[in-house]
Amino acid sequence: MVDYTSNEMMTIAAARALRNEDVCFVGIGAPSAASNLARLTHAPDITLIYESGTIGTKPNVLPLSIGDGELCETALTTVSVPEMFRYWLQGGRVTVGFLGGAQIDRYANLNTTVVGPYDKPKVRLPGGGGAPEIATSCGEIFIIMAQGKRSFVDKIDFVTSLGHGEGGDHRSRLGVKTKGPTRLITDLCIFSPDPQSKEMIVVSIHPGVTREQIAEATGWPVKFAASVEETAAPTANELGVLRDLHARTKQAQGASNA
Amino acid sequence: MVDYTSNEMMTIAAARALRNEDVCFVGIGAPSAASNLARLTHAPDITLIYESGTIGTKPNVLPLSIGDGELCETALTTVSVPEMFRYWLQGGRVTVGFLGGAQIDRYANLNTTVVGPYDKPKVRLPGGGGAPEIATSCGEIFIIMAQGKRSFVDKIDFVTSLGHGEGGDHRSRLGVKTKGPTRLITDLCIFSPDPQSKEMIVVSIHPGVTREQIAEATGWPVKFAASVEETAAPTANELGVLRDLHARTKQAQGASNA
Amino acid sequence: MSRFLSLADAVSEIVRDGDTVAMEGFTHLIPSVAGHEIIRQKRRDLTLIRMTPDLIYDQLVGMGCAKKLVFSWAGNPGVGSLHRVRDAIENGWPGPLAYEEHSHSAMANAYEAGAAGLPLAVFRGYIGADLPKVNPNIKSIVCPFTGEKLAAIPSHRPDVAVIHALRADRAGNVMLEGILGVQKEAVLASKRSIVTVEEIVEDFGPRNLNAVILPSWTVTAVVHAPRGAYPSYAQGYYKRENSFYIQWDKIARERDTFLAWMKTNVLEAA
Amino acid sequence: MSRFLSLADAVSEIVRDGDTVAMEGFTHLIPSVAGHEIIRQKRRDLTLIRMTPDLIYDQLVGMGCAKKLVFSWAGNPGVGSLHRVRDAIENGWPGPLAYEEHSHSAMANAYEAGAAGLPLAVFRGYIGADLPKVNPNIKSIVCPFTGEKLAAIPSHRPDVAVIHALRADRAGNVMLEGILGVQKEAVLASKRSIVTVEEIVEDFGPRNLNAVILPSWTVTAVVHAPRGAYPSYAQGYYKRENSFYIQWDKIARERDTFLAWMKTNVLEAA
Repeated sequence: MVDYTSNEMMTIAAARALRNEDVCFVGIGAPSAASNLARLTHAPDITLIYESGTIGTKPNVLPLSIGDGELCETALTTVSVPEMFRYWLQGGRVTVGFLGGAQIDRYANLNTTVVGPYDKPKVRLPGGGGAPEIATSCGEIFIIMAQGKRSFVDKIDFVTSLGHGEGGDHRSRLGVKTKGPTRLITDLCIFSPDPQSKEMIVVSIHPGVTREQIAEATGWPVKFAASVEETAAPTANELGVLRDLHARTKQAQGASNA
Repeated sequence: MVDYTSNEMMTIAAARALRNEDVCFVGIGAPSAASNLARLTHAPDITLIYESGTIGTKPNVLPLSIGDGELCETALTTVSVPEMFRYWLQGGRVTVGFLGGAQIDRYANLNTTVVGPYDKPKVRLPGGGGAPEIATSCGEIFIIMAQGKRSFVDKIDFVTSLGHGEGGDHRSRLGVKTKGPTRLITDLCIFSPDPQSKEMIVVSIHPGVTREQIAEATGWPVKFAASVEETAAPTANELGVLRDLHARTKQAQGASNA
Repeated sequence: MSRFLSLADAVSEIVRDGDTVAMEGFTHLIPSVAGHEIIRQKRRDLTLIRMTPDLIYDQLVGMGCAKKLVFSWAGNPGVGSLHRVRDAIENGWPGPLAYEEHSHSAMANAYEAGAAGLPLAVFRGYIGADLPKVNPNIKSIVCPFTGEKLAAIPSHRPDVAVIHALRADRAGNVMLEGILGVQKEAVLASKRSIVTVEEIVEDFGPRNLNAVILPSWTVTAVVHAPRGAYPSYAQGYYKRENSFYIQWDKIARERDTFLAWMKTNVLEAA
Repeated sequence: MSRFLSLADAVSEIVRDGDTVAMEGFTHLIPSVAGHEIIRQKRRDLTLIRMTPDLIYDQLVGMGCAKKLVFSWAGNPGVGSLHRVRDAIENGWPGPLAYEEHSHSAMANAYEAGAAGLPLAVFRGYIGADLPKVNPNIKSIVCPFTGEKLAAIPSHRPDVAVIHALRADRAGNVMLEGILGVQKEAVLASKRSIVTVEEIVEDFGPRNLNAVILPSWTVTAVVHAPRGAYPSYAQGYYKRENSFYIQWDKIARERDTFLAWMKTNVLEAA
């Protein structure tokens, strides 16, 4: 077996969840790595959309920003940002949206706005960006977040974007027709919503991780599904492609002054 | 003096009303001839916009339709029709809009929808097209119509587009901030709204036309301004440019099969 | 992903009796041959949406395919009336034709709102006009910030959009250029779509980074139909046959000349 | 008609203390040198609108030009925080900074609505989110056809838009290509505008018929400013200096390193 980091496992687990026919609204960082990994392995026809307006983009290196020239040059076409949010996101054309955040609760509601009170912030975070509408417009949401007690909290300070709200049928009571977070992929495991309560419960544990480690890293009493799988370890091919992608990216960013 | 038709006089009078700095929303027929005549004579920098989305178009021949290829090929750029109506017309960027119709009343309200009752039409006309919003979004409106009792009527069957409504401050009572019809140019004369009542009154009479002829051709008791001018006869240059334009157009349309 | 189909298969599979169909193209790129195929396949009870019904809907209405017309300007551009549409409205021939009438601005906004997944279009329109008195689908909303009353109409959400475009690539992506009309919006607002194209190319090659392209996965079927817009035009391929628009006035004026022309040029010309 | 002005003259004439200013550019074509000139000319009490405040607003805020920020994502993309914006919000340095926060979708719609001359933007947004609880400018309307409640916010109608574009022609028309962001909308929504450009060309030459062009008469001033977007980029001219974004994190983290950098690189570098 090949050696890998927990971060690589997280990215690879997220990539695997994507299907060849998906239309994916990608964010910077782990989502970008995961969706391009999917494109370069099992899902060559996947459509990647970045909120800067690029549609069907096939970057050779990972972008640092959501609007790097690489995304535009390799795209099928690029539309204005109002069109992106109106026709493409709100229009219901995106099957999977990626989100992450500084804080998450058991119903996968996310906070990227503020730690502490909104008017007197302890830490002012960047804010929602596209998240509030990504959360409700995409067919389903995949969340990628490294796990830890400071981020996996009992109660988030601010609901930047809706997950399953207070659980149960809360989304549909709010008139939302999309599924919301169906997967929460961490460096330790994979969560999915309980069909009834919609609480995120552990359905798959990454190789070598224990239930205690997961409980330890979760700020609420974490639940496990009746039958929990072991996540398949990264294959040599997955790791190779991911590492090549990161190496190309590093080289290109070092060379961006040229 | 050169010989000319009353139709040529009408087109030329309309062209003269346009300024070099105008942004003009052009319709097919007389408005198109008038605004291109202006562009080819005293207003070389005038911006012509057609509702098909062409901005800053400089056709060499007059289009038969609102979306002839000639309009697009000679334009600065061409936008989608939703953008045309949202950003350019509703956005308040057009200084002059042209309208015409099957029926007009003394307040320059226009009917291009129906003769007879709406539900049981005697004659079903093409309908409003862009007119309802052109009438209220453009800085001012120029109307070009050949005069006659069947079209200049006491009461129109249907208000397709607002002129001065019931007169007086009716437009501003409706919340409309634009001027509405400031000129009605016919084959006999030019009308402008009375500053108070907003009834269209004759301010200029084309050479050789009598007040009786005008009264005869108007379905309401027509009023004349305190001082009525005589419209300057077409110059040889105006006529030459207009006739060349029509000749080129005729030739091109005969040859459009090629 | 779009599929490449024959015109007959595309219409047969995608357009159904009773559907709401938007066949768009603003003077440019009117999907004429697709209209002919719908006539040949004898679709009935269609609700036909189109800003400018033009010859294509004059033919569909005259051949009895439509039960309702939603439009904003029903004329033969630069020529005069659409005689078959008028005959249906004024005399109920070949059958009664319901109609819902809007302004261009309203129609364009309704497509835009449909593409944007919204239930309504909001715009500043119809002020002082009579259309809201006769069209119950024209309502209003009040701006909660300024108190201004704005026009509101339902967005267009057709069952099927039919458009003609310049090119498709081998992956089934579709490119438009020139006068764009509301075609992109019509496809994005619809559940299903047929796009006829002048040409199928290996790939689009070097192009403006903001070229107007409908990705393959937004289109149901792509049909290779050269001269598919005639007598309308395809930018860079052929010009508008203005003389045919003038001829059509004579052909369509009477029922029998119309029917004879359709028999020879459409029904028997597959 | 736009006029060709020097950057100093354009800012001096067009940007006034107390103005609401939208400097846009979505990663691509950020009007960096125009921002520097506003700092040099010591504009005060600006209300700064921008989807992604980025380095440009970190600098304007840190130099005390702003009284209020309207935004949707205030970070250094791919790097981390905007330290000067945070210092202003969290500690009131160099002065208190009011802020109004939206989502990207809301901001994009607000520019679109501003360009369209509407008082409000209507969209499906903020469902289940907390922002409407803290931003009184987020309201709603009810669709009169479906009963659906939709989000409504005031449209953006800035006093001034400042953008960077690729090219202007001699007539003062302006062309953009690549990632377009909300720049066209920002200019069309504003009362006045400054467009800095990489290059002034005799004319645009052969081009896509739907090229993104702002006609001369929609722009107040055009300024020739090569590399005017740096460290952002201009498609076809130079690349984004990603390494500078990473360096900025260190420069802006402390007040004194920030002030020293601004002194050397902006104030004394006209």
